[in-house]
Amino acid sequence: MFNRILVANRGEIALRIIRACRDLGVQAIAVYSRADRGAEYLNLAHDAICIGGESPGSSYLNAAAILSAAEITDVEAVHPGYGFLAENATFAQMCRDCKIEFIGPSAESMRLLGNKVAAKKLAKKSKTPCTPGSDGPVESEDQAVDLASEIGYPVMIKAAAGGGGRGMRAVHNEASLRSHFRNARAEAENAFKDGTLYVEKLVERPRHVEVQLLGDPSGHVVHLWERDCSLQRRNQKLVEESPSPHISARTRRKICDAAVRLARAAGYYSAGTCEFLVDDQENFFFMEVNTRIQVEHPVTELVTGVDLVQWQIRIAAGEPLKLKQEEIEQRGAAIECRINAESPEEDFRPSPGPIQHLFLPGGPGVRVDTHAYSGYTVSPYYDSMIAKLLVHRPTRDEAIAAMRRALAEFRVSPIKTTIPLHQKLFEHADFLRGCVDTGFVERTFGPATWKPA
Amino acid sequence: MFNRILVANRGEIALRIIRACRDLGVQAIAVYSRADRGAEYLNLAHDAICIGGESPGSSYLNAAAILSAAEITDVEAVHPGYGFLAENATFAQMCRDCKIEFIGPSAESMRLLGNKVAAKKLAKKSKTPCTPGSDGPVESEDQAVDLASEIGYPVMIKAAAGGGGRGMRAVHNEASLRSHFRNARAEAENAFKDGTLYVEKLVERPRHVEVQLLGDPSGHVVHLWERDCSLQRRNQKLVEESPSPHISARTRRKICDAAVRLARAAGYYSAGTCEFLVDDQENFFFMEVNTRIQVEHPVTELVTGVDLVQWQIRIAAGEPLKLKQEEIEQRGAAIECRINAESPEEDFRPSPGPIQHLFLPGGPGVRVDTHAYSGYTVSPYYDSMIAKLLVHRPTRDEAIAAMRRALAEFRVSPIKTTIPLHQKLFEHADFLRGCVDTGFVERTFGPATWKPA
Amino acid sequence: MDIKDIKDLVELMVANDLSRIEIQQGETHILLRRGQPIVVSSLAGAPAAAPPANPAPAPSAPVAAPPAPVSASDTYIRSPMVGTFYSAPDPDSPAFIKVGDRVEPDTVVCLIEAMKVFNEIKAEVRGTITRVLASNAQAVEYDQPLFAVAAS
Amino acid sequence: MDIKDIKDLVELMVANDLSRIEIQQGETHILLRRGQPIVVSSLAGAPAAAPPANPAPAPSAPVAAPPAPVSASDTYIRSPMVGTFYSAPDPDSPAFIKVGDRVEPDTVVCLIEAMKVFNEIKAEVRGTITRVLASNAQAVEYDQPLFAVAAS
Repeated sequence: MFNRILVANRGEIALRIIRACRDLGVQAIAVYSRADRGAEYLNLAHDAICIGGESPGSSYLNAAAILSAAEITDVEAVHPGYGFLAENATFAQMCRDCKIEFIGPSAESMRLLGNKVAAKKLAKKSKTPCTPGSDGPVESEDQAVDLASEIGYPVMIKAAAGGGGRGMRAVHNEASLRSHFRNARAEAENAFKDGTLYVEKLVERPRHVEVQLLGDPSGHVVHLWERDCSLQRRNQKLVEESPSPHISARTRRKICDAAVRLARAAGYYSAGTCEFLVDDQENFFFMEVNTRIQVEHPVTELVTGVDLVQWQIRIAAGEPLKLKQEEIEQRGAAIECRINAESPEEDFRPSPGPIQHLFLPGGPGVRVDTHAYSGYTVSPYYDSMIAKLLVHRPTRDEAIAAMRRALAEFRVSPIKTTIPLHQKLFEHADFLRGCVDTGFVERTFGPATWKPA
Repeated sequence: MFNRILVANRGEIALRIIRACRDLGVQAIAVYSRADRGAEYLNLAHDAICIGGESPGSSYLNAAAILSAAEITDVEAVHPGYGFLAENATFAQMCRDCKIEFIGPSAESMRLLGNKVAAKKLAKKSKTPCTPGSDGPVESEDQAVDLASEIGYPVMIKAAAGGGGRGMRAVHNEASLRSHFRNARAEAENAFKDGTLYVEKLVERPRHVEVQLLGDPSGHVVHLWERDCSLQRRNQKLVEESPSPHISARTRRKICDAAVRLARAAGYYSAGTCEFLVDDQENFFFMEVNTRIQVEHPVTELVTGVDLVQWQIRIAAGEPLKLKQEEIEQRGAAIECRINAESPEEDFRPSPGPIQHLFLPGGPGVRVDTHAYSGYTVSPYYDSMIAKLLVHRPTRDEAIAAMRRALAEFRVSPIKTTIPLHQKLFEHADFLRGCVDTGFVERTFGPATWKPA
Repeated sequence: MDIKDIKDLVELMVANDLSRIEIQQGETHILLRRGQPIVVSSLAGAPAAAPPANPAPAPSAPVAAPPAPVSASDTYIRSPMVGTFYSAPDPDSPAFIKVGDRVEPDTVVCLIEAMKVFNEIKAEVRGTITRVLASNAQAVEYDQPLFAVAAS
Repeated sequence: MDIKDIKDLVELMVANDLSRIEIQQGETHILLRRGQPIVVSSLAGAPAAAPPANPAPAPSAPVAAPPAPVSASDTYIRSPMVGTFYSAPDPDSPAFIKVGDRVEPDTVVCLIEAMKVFNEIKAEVRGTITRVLASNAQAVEYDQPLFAVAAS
């Protein structure tokens, strides 16, 4: 096992990695930007070092600064967390070139799976169902139109290098396809410096179901069952749960096996997630593979009892993945709410600033992952998530009751949070019945619903 | 199920019961003394009502005030928590006479098991091993001496109505027996208004192992495995864990079955705990039955996944106990630390007062039950426990690592707490090897060990 | 309740510097006091919330309601127990006291019914009633202000 | 690094009112500034903790150490990057500057080695060196005070 690793991230995921290090007896070196100086979680690291200014570009996205920090603190590995450099194959290669292990998959599989077109090719090869569409880049508007009329509207325009919804367009007829094609390309150019687009059939009212994977370099790959992340707003996940209330045991098996096949085909190791869209008939279609630990990983930790972050570190340190597929059980029901410093009443405008009072929920079945505390200031420079609130109970209904209880206990002031939205979600009949799709939140809780009473 | 119950307790256990009520959809009415006015947990109840002054005698021990509160708030049942009136059979009877259900066992079994001599008789009848000794009150000093020489020294003098170590004396020869007999009786007189003493063989270097029980009035009784509470100071538990590291699987079965036999013989229902002393040869001897929910019940909730407080309420509401013995698994390892507002450096003197900063641990495998928060004032009128810190991990070693991590995260200021003692315990080889007895803490961490460095 | 309990309570008072303990248990009623009679002004702590008129509220109607208005200059006669407040000895009689009446420490100001027992509540202070803060047949908490008194 | 990145960084500066962004990435070096040159006094925020002399500390020796003493009247030349501080161009040469030397904004005051690249650090301020706060071959954090300067 490593003696010392660098935590190349901030906030709750940095704390999560520091906790895993403490549990493994590994020294964690935290890095921080000037904006995060003095944050409590830095005191839980063996040491902390300032690597840059407030802007991510000068700190958490600054590969040179992070590697310099790694050199002067003499670490053996770097954990990138999620976001920032987590899925940057070049950074992974830079680390390894400096003889510092990157805690994640190989740069090759990151590149392979990071490219949607290549990933889709691989999916087909490994018999993982994909949405019908262009099996490669669509060069021109006209080609896109021909393809669309062939597979039938509605279709989705997507950026090959895309993510977070940028460069994505749903179009329902030729006119809108033509009008959106150009600006989708421009957006992709800006966002990813790669204007390559492709077109595929739009799955209507889709559920978002993803499969958690763990693998080691020897080729041993297991799944840790699925998470349902259908509650999203503008492609940002709000609530995640396991098991998915949308799929039968039979579909669960099929979708998990498909994910494992794909990971094996990609020579994938470390932790990763294979995302699918599922329609009302439980047909599932491959979306993409995330080659990092995800925000919602604790949902899987609760139902399986497996510590995913510890395993990432173990695998990077050369430990064989000892988990056997048949030993990994999906026990009870777990749900996560992402608590963001945003004001639902003001179209989810970020609400940064000092937290004067923070009362965290606790008691039976509750897990809280947060770097915040009374006196912590939510920085405007980074994403607005201040806490992950999770519950784990024997059944989904009990988990929902426990989440209601925990949301009622959770007090943050004076900043605004998404807690009021979560409280509405956990009272809504459609969610309680477990039949929502990725458009549910925007349809049901649009700005109109937040008019001051 | 009840519509509304009264929570006749304070602090963390009141909050624990309120949480169970919320999970069950039952309205909780909290009662509070003038000292607890304004405490945050009261806001989580459906309503809260002041029943008396600071002194327990005028509030939480004031049966009349509590029943008046129950009347004016129109509740159907009262949950007594632990301590205060929880094991007061008269109070249980008063409630039921007022047509308000007492959430606990029958007054008869409370009386029966509350009396050590009667309980021991019952234990023998149900083939539960007991420590050799007087099977009834010892009338005179001389009778005690004869008995002691018959069963052999060392022997224990105990108060029949005793508890919390009062009226208890360990004596190693006739001289000390004679000298302690009289003052033990006096102490018992004062403490319990009952000077009845009995004498039994002293189990040396004993482990404290207790079995959690649940039963319903139909006579269906199950055990939820054991807890090891050998880490004590002056008979006050400091750390509890499940499974016990001291006993083999075979002993575990035997001790749990014995506890179930005894509970059946007593016609016991609701939650209860059967306490045993275990010697180095894994011989176990019945100590007593606690006819209440216990402080350390979450340890069992973590390893079994069963919500004990919810079941207490369900059983009181007439629901049959649906749990089957063979379905109750003991999964992984759970440990609890009682965090008390006491100063280990000053012989554990209570350290009440306002808490300015409280940072609670969180993350994987951590459960915190506390009524405290930044800004809460620890009252001098009641017991000094401010939080229960629990961890649940696949193995005992992992649980110990997680507890170390959580203790390091736990920050309370400016009041003193027992956290430094817990941190020493979790580094001590004997505890890590799982071989400690109930005298370990006092032998190892006596006042001498706290000299300022 | 025996002499031993009383001793314990007295120790408790001394240890914690309490000025008053009052206990009502079934038939037993115990009142212990140290130093001058307790007179809590609203400065010494916010008054208890006043329960609504209905002693058995519907599940939807919580007991708590906005606290009665109080002024710093007033002192209060507070409820020594949880129960139901009665302003008169029986429905047909006038109230024990009304605004403007002078009270002596042993003036009976109301009845509080707890556990089917009607307890006569004495003023414990000397002064003039300025406001009546509880209404007939209302459920009251321990320590809840019942009457405002201009001390004299 | 292409023009697009620069644009993003500039937007970022404007959006967040940053006065300076400096990036050293392999061969690339980018410095962006808005308004007057940044001069952070100890009033504007506590200085960073000073790492110890050993650039590769033993696991037992944490990097953090008590912060260098600073006075309110001083301003600082701070490290624009994480790396190793060198006071002279090579072991045999004298230090770039010493206490009492006057510096102009473009005076080179030290080298900081990051990723095997030696970066010349300029004063960015005009004034007289009053203290040298970093020692040769010491690991330094971003924003760490290197020299105290009496501005003029």
